[in-house]
Amino acid sequence: MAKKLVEVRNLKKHFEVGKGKILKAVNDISFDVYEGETLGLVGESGCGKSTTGKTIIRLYRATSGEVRFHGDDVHQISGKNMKDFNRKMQMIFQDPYASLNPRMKVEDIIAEGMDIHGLFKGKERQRRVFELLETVGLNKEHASRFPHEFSGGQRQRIGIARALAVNPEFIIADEPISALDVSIQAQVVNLLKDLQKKHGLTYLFIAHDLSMVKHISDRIGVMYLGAMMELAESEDLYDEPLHPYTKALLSSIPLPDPEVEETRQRTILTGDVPSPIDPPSGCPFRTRCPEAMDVCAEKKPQWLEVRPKHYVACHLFEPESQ
Amino acid sequence: MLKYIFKRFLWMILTIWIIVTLTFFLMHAIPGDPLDVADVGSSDAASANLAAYYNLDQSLPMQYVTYLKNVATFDFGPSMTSRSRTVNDMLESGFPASLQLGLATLFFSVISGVALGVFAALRHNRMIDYVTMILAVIGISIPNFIQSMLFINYIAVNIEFFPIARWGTYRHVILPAIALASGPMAIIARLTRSNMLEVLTQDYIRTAKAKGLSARKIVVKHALRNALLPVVTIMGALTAAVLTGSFVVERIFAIPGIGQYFVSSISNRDYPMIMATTVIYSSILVVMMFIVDILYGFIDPRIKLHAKED
Amino acid sequence: MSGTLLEINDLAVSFSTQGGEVQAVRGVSFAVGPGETVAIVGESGCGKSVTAQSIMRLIPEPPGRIKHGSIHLHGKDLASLTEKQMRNVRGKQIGMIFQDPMTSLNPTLTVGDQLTEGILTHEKMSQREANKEAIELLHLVGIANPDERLKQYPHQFSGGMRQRLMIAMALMCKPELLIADEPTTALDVTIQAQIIDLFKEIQEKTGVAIIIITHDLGVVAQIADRINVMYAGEIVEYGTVKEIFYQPEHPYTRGLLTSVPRLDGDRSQPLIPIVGTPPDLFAPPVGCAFTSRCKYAMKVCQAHDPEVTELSEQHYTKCWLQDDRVEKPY
Amino acid sequence: MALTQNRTNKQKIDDSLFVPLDKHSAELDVMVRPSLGFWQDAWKRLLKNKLAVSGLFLIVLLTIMAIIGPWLTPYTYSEQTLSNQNMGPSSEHWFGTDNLGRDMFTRTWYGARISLFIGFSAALIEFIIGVIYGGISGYKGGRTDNILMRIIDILYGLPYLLVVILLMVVMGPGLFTIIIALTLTGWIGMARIVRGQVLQLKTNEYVLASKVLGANTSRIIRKHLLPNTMGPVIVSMTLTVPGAIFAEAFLSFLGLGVSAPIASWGSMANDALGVLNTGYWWRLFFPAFFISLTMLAFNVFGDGLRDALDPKLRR
Amino acid sequence: AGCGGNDETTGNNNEGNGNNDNNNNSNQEASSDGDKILIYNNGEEPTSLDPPIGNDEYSYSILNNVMEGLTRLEQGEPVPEPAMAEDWEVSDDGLVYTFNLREDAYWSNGEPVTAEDFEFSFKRLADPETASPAAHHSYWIAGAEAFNEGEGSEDDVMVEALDDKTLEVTLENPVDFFESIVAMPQLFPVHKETVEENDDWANSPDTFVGNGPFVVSEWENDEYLLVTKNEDYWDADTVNLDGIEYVMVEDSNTAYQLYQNDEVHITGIPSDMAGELIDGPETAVYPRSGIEFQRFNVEEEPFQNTNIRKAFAKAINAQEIVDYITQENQPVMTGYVFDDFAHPAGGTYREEVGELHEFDPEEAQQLLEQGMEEEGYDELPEVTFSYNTDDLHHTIAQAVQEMLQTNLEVDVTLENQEWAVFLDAQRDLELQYSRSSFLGGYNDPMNYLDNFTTGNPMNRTGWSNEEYDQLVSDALAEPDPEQRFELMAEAERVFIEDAVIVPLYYYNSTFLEKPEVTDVVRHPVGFVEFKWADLQ
Ligand SMILES: Nc1ncnc2c1ncn2[C@@H]1O[C@H](COP(=O)(O)OP(=O)(O)OP(=O)(O)O)[C@@H](O)[C@H]1O
Ligand SMILES: Nc1ncnc2c1ncn2[C@@H]1O[C@H](COP(=O)(O)OP(=O)(O)OP(=O)(O)O)[C@@H](O)[C@H]1O
Ligand SMILES: [Mg+2]
Ligand SMILES: [Mg+2]
Repeated sequence: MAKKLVEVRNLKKHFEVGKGKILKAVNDISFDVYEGETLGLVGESGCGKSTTGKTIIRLYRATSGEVRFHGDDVHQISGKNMKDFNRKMQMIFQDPYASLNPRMKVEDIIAEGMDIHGLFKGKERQRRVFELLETVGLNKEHASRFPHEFSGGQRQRIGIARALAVNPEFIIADEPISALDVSIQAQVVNLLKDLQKKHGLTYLFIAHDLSMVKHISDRIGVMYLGAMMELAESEDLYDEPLHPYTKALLSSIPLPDPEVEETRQRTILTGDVPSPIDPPSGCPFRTRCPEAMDVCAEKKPQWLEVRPKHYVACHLFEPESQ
Repeated sequence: MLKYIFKRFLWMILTIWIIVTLTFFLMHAIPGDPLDVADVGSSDAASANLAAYYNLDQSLPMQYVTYLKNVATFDFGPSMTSRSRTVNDMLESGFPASLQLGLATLFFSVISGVALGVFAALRHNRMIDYVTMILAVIGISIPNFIQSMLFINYIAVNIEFFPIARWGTYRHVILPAIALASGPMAIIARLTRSNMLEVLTQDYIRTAKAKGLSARKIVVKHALRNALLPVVTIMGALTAAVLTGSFVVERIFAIPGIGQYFVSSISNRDYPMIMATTVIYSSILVVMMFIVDILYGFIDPRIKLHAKED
Repeated sequence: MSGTLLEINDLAVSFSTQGGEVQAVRGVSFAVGPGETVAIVGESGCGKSVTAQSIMRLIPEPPGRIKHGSIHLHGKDLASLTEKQMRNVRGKQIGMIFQDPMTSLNPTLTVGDQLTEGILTHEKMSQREANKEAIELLHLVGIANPDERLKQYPHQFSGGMRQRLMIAMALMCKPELLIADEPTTALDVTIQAQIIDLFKEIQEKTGVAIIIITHDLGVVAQIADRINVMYAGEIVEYGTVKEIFYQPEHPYTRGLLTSVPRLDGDRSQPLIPIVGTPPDLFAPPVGCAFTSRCKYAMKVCQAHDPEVTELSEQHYTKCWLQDDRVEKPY
Repeated sequence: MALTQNRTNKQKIDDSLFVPLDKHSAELDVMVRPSLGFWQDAWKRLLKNKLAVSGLFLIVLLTIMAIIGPWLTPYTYSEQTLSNQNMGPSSEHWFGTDNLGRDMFTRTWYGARISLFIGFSAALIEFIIGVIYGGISGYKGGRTDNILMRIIDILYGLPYLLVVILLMVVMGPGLFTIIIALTLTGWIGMARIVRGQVLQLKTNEYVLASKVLGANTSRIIRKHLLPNTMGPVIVSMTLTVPGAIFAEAFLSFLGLGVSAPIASWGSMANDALGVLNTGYWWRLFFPAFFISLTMLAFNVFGDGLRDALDPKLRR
Repeated sequence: AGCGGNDETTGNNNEGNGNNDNNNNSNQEASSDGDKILIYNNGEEPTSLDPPIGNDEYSYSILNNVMEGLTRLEQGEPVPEPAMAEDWEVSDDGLVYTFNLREDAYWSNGEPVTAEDFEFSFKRLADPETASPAAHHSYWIAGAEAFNEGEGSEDDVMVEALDDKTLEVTLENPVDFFESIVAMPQLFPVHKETVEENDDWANSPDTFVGNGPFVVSEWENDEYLLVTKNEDYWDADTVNLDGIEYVMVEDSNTAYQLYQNDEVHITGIPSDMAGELIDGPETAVYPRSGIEFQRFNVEEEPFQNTNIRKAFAKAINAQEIVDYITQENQPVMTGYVFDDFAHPAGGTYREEVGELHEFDPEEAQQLLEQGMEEEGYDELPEVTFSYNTDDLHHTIAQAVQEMLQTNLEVDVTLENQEWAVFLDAQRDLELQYSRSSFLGGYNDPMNYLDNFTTGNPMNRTGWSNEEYDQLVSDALAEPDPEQRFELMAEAERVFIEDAVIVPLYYYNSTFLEKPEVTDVVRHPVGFVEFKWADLQ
C-alpha cells in the first residue's frame, strides 16, 4: 500500500460567530491521503470542505486535532521548513476572483510562486508562464492582463496555473473546475491526471460534480455537517453506497439528458438542513435521514471500516444495531 | 469583547504612564529652569521656598513619584506661571471653549470633507473633482493661522454677522472653526475620494445597482462605509488634537481656550501644566485610538482585532 | 410565440484594454418569452456573463462599451431609459444572480441587510416584513437557521451558501425575468436539485422567465426549454433542449456533449475534450472562430464568417457544414 | 427570428473553399505584445494622463528653478539694501524686495532649494517608515500590532515641542536636524493609515493565496497589500509635502531651522504675515504661491498616479 | 452715572467678611447704558492680581488702577504726589521716612486702609515665604534684603506702623527717590485680613480687595476683566471713567482689527504696521525706560579684547535699525542709562552727562585691526550671535549681521533659540554674543547701573570691574543728589569705555488710542494710569 502523505486526525475547526456562539465547521474528522492518489471530497454545500482544506494547508489554525504532512505536524512547522512546505502543498481556491490580486498582472500572479521559491527567472520565467497558460487553456496574450478583465472560468484557470507553477507534491483543489465549461473541464482534468501520472502528484479534490469526482478520484470521502460520513474507493462508493446520505447524493446527480431528466425519480431529502451552530445530537444526518432510528439521536455513530477500505459512520452498520 | 475592552484599558493606562514618565524626564532634560523663567532677581532663600512650593526641592525620583500621584488624582497643583491659580482651575476654565470649537471643527471637517470626497469620486476627472482638489490644495497650503487672519481682516470686518474675535455666541465659533477645519477637511476629502474611487469599481457595487438601489443609497450604504476606513483612521489623532484646542487660532481669535497652555507651559517650563496638558491630550488620544480600532470592526466586520488568529 | 418578454438584437460589446479592443460579444440575438427558460451554455470566456450584464446595463463603462445592438424589454428599448427608470427595471423586473458570489456581496453589510434592501426600495414594506420574506427565501434555498444567518456577514458563509444568498437576493422582488449566471456551480447536487425545483416552482407560480447560464449540462437538461450555445462572442447554435441534446449540429455543441464525463464511464480513459484553445477575442478571426479547433474545418471556415442556417422552426446554427455543398462528415 | 436576419448571399462564396482544411495552416499565430511589469505599465498609463504629466512637469520645473533661479539675478539671497525695503515687483526686482531690501526673486528660488528638499525628503521618509511600520503592524496583527500601535500612541502623546527642544539642544540647528524633527512623528499618520488599510486588505483571499505559496511578510506587504493601498498612501504623501514646508518654518521658530539669512518658503511666508495689513502683498504672495503650486503639482501628479495604479480605471 | 448704592458701604460690612455685596452692586451699575467704559487691550490674562506675585505688565496695568500705594506719580511728570499717604517726612540723614496715611483711605470692602496693612504688605514682599519675584524692590528698606535672603528675621525689616495711620520706614541707603519707589505696584498694600484668610483672594472679583480708583467687578479668565469706578476712592472726583474693560486679545493684528472696528479704544500697534502708523493721528508714543542692546561674553574669544568689542559696538548702525526695521522712532542709545531721567542739575540725565557712544564704522575698522593685533589674530575667531526667537529680533539680527559684514568684514553666524533655552544659556555665559533687553523698574539711573556690578544676576557678560563696582556702591551711599549723579555718570563712562555691550535703542511705548480717549498717563517707568483718563 502506498505511503501516507497526509494524515488528518480528529481535526476540528470551530468559528466564533456573534455572541459566544460556536460554529462547528469541521467537527472531528480523520482520514489519510496516500501518495499519488486523488482523494475526492464531496458533500453538502457548507459542510466544511473548504474549511478542511484550509486547515490542512494551515490557513486556519485547527481548533484541535492534527494534520501531518510527510509525518510532520503542519501546525508546528516553522522557519525554513515552512517555505518548503508551502512549495510542496498548494491550494486552488474556490473563489476564483477573490483569490486574485486585482493589482497584479496575470503573469505575475502565476509566477509568484516561482519568484518566491526562486524557481525561474527572466525569459525562463515568462516561458513557463506561457506554458502554464496554455496548459489551462488560456493564451500568451492573457499574461499581461489584469484579473478583472477575465471571465469567471478564465479566472479559475489562472488559479489553477498558479498552483501548478511551483511543482507541488500535493494540491488541495477546492472546486477547481466548477466555473469551466465541460470541454475545458475535461481538458483540465486530463491535465491533472497526466501530471499525477508523470510526477506522482497527490490531490485532495473538492467538488460537487459527482461524475467528475468519480472520474478523477481514487477514493472519495463524503462529508455532511462537519463530519465525515463515508469514505471508500470511488467505484465502490458509486456502486454500493452505504450511507443514506451518499445514496441521496448519488440519486440527485443531474444527467445531461433531457428525456431521462423528465422521468427521473430522485430521492429528495426532506426536512430542514441543520445548522452547524447547533448540530443535531448523535448522528448529524438523522434529521433528514430516511432510515433514522432512535439510536441515531442518542449516539454519535462510530467511524468503522465495514468493508475493506470502505469506511462509514452510520448506526445502520454498527455491529450492535445490526 | 468585554475582555478585549478590559485589556485595552490596561494598555491605555500603561501607555499613559509611559507618556507621562517620558514627558517628565524630557522636561527635566531640556535646558531652562522653571523658576528662572518665571522670576527674575529673587533671592536664593526665596527661590528655595518657591522650589519647595513646587516640590522642585525633592530629588528627581521623588518629584516623579509626586507627579505620578498628581496624575493619578488629576490634581496638578499650582501653575508655575500664574502662581496664584491652580492648573486644574486654568484648564477647567479654558476647556469648554476649546471643546466647543473642537467639536465644531470636527463637524465641519468631517461633513464637508466626506461630502467633497464623495462628489469628487463620483465625478472623477470632471469639474467637481478638480474644484475639490483645488479647495483641498487651498485648505492645506494656506495654514490655519493665515486663514484666520484673512477671515478677520476680510470677512469679519465686513460682515457684521461674524464677530472679529473673542468669544461668546455660536457666531464666534464659525470662522475659527472653519479656519481649523479646512486642513483636516482637505485631508478627509482627498482620502475619501481616493478610497471611493477604489470601492466604486468593486463587484458588490454592481450587485447593489442590479438591485435597483438609488445612486444615493449605493454611495451612502455600500460605498462610503468602505471608503471611510482611512478617514476613521485619521479621526483618532485629529480628534485629540482638535479637542485640546489650537494655540494659534485661539490666539488669533482671542478665544479663551486651553490651546495656549500646550505651548506656553513648555516655553515657561511650567512643569505641572506640562504634565496636565500631556495627560489630557494623551488620555483623549489613547481613548480615540481605541475607539478607532473598535470602529474598524464596525466598518468592516472582517477586521477582528480582539479575536485570536484563526 | 406568446409575445416576447426580452428581445436582444445584434448585441455587440467591447472592452478597451491596454492592447486594444476585446470584442467580448459580437452580434448576439435571441429572445425570451414569458415563463420560458433559456439556457446559455458555451465556452468559458465566450461572453455569456457580458451578455447578461448588458441586459441590465451593468457593463462597466469605461472600459466596456455596447457597440451596437438593442435590448427590448416588453418592447421597450432599455437603452432609451433614464438611469432612474432603469432602476425600476433592475431588481424589480429583472433579477440577476452574479457569477462570483464572494466579491458580489458587500463584505461590510450583514446578509440580512443586503437581502432586504432591494425589496425595501421597490415595495412599500417594513423591515420586519422584509426580514420575514428573506427568512422564508433563505429557507427555500436550503440555508439552515435563517434568522441567525441574517445577522452574519458574507465571509462567514461557505462558497455555496453565498451563491444561495445571491439566488435569494435575486428572487426577493419576484422579478419577471431572472438572469442566473452560473447559479449552481458551487452547490452540491442535493442542493442543486432543490434550487432547480425552486426555480421551477417559482416559474409555475409567477411565470418568471429565466435566462440561465451554466456549464452543467445536467442542469440544462433539467430546467431549460431552449438553449443558446455560444462560442467566442457569438451564438453558434440555438434550439430546444431536445434538439440540442439529441440533434446537435454545430461541431462545438457536439464536442461539448462528448466532453461530459459519464457516471458509468471508465475512469482510466481520459475525457474527450475539444482540443486547442479558444481564440482571443482581442483579435477574433475573420471566419468562423471555431475553425482552429474544429475537426471538420474547411477552407471556407477560415475565410468567411458562416451564415445562420435554419434547421427547424426554432433550431438554428451558424456553420458552413450546413451549406448544401458540403457533405456532412458525421 | 432575429438570428436569421443578417443573411448574406452565401452562393457567392466559391465552391472550392468547401474542402477540409489543412490543420497546420489553421494554427493562428498569436503575436505577443511585449509584456510590461505592473510598474512599467502604470508608468505608461501615467504618461497618457495629461494632467498628471503637467503636474510632473511642474515639479521638475520647480526643481530646475530651485537650481538655477538664484543665478538669474545680480543679487544674492542675503544682500541687503535697507533703503530699498519693501519695494513692489519691478523690472529690477521681479518679485519685489523684503523688509531688509533683499531681492525676493533670488530668495524665493533659494528658498525653493531648502523647502523642496525638505518636502521631498519628508515625504519619502514618511513613505518608507510609515509603510513598513504600518504594513507590519496591520499584517502581523495581534500582539505585534498592539505593541507597535502603543509605541505610536506614545510618540503621538509626547509633547512634540518638548521633544523638539531637546533635539535642538542635543543636535544643534541644521537641515539634518529639521529632517529628524519632521521624521520623528511625521510617519505616524501614514503608518496608521496603512495599518488600517492592511487590516482590511489582509482578509482578502489573494493574500491567503500568496501565503500558501510561501510568501513572507515582506513580500505580501510589498506585492499585495501596498499596491492595493496606494490611494491613501499617495494622498497622504502629497499632503506631507506642504506640511513639511510649513513645519520647517515652525521649527525655525524653535531655533531648529536653517539659520538666517538663508531663506525657505515657509520662513519667508512666516516673516511676511504682517503684510496682510501693510499691503506689501508680494512678500507673502510669492512664497505662498509657490508652496501652493508645489502642492497642486503633487496632488495632480498623485491623482494621476493613483489612477494609473488602478487597473480597473484604465481607459 | 449715579452710584447711589455705594454710600452705605462702610456701614454695611462685617469685619473680615471678604465676600461683600459692594462689588455686586457696582457690577450692575457698570452694565447700564451711557457709561463711560474704556476698553483697553491688555493683551494677556494678568498673571496675578496679588501685587508681589503678578510681577508683569499684564497684571500691573490693572493693579495700578485698582490699588494705590503710598504715593502715585503725577499726571504730568513722573514725580510722586500724595496718594494713600497724605504727606510724609524724611529724616535729615535721608534714612527714615514717616508716612501719614489719609483718613479717607478705604478698602473696597469698606475697611479703612491702615499702616498695619502697609507694614504687612512690605514685609510680605520681602518675606522669602512669599517668594515674590519682585522682592528686590523691598531691599531699599533696611533689613529687607537680609530677610529675603533668609538671614534676618521679619522683625528686623525696618517698617513699622506707629499707629493706624502712621507708617515709619527706615532705609538701607539714603536714596532720595524712595518716594517714587513706593508708588510702584510691587509696594502696593494689601488688605491684611483678607490675605491672611484666603490664599486665593486675588483670583476672583468676589474676593479681591483693592483701594484704587477702580474696583474689580467682573473677570472672565482669558477673556476680559471689568473694573468700575470706585466711588469710595478718596479722589473719586478726579476719576472720569465709569469703568475700564481690560480685554485680552494677544494677537496684535486681531487687536488692530478690533480697534478699527471700534471694539477697543486702546491697543498696541502691530509691529509690521509701525512704519505706516507711527506718525498717524491716533498713535500715541510714550517714552519708556528700557533698552535694546547686545551683550558680549568677555570670557570668550574674541570678546576678551576691549578693542574688538568696541569695534563691534561702533560698527552697528542703530539709527538704521530704528529707521528701517522697528520704525517706531525709538531714540538711539548714545550711552547706557535712560536719557530722560531727571538730573538734579535741571535737565535730563543725558543732557547733563553728554553722549558717550556713537556709530563710527571707520573707527570701528581701526579698532578691530588694533584688537586683532593685540590678540595676535590673523583671522577673527568665529562669532555667533544668538537671539531668542521673535520676528523683530530675527530681522534685527540679520541687519546686524549685514552691518558687521559691510563695516568690519566679519562673518557672523546667527543662531536663534527658544526663550528659556536662550535665557539659560545666557545666564550660564554659554553665549558668545547675544541679544538683550532691559526694562527699567524705577526712576533712577541706579536702576541701570546696578545691573553690571560684579555678580549681579543681570550682568551675564562675565565682565567685572572694580572701579565700576566702587563707583556704584559709593553712589548708593551718597545722600547728596548732585554728588550721587556725578558718581553714576562716571560709572556709566567706565562701562561704555569698556564696551561690554552694544547699545542699540531706547524703547518707547506706542499705542493706538481713539481720539475720544484723553489723559491716559504713561510714565517712562511705571504702568498705565487711567485715574485721569476720560472718554469724550
Ligand atoms: N472588464 C473587462 N476588460 C476586458 N475584457 C473583459 C472584461 N470583462 C470581460 N472581458 C472579456 O470578455 C470575454 C467574455 O467574458 P464573460 O465574462 O462574458 O465570459 P463568460 O462567457 O461569462 O465566461 P465564464 O463561463 O468563464 O464565466 C472574456 O474573454 C473576457 O476576457
Ligand atoms: N470565517 C468564518 N467564520 C465563520 N463561519 C465560517 C467561516 N468560514 C466558514 N464558516 C462556516 O463554516 C461552515 C463550513 O464552511 P465551508 O466553507 O468549509 O463549506 P464548504 O463545504 O466549502 O461549502 P461550499 O461547498 O458551499 O463551499 C459554513 O457553515 C460556514 O458558514
Ligand atoms: Mg467551499
Ligand atoms: Mg461568466
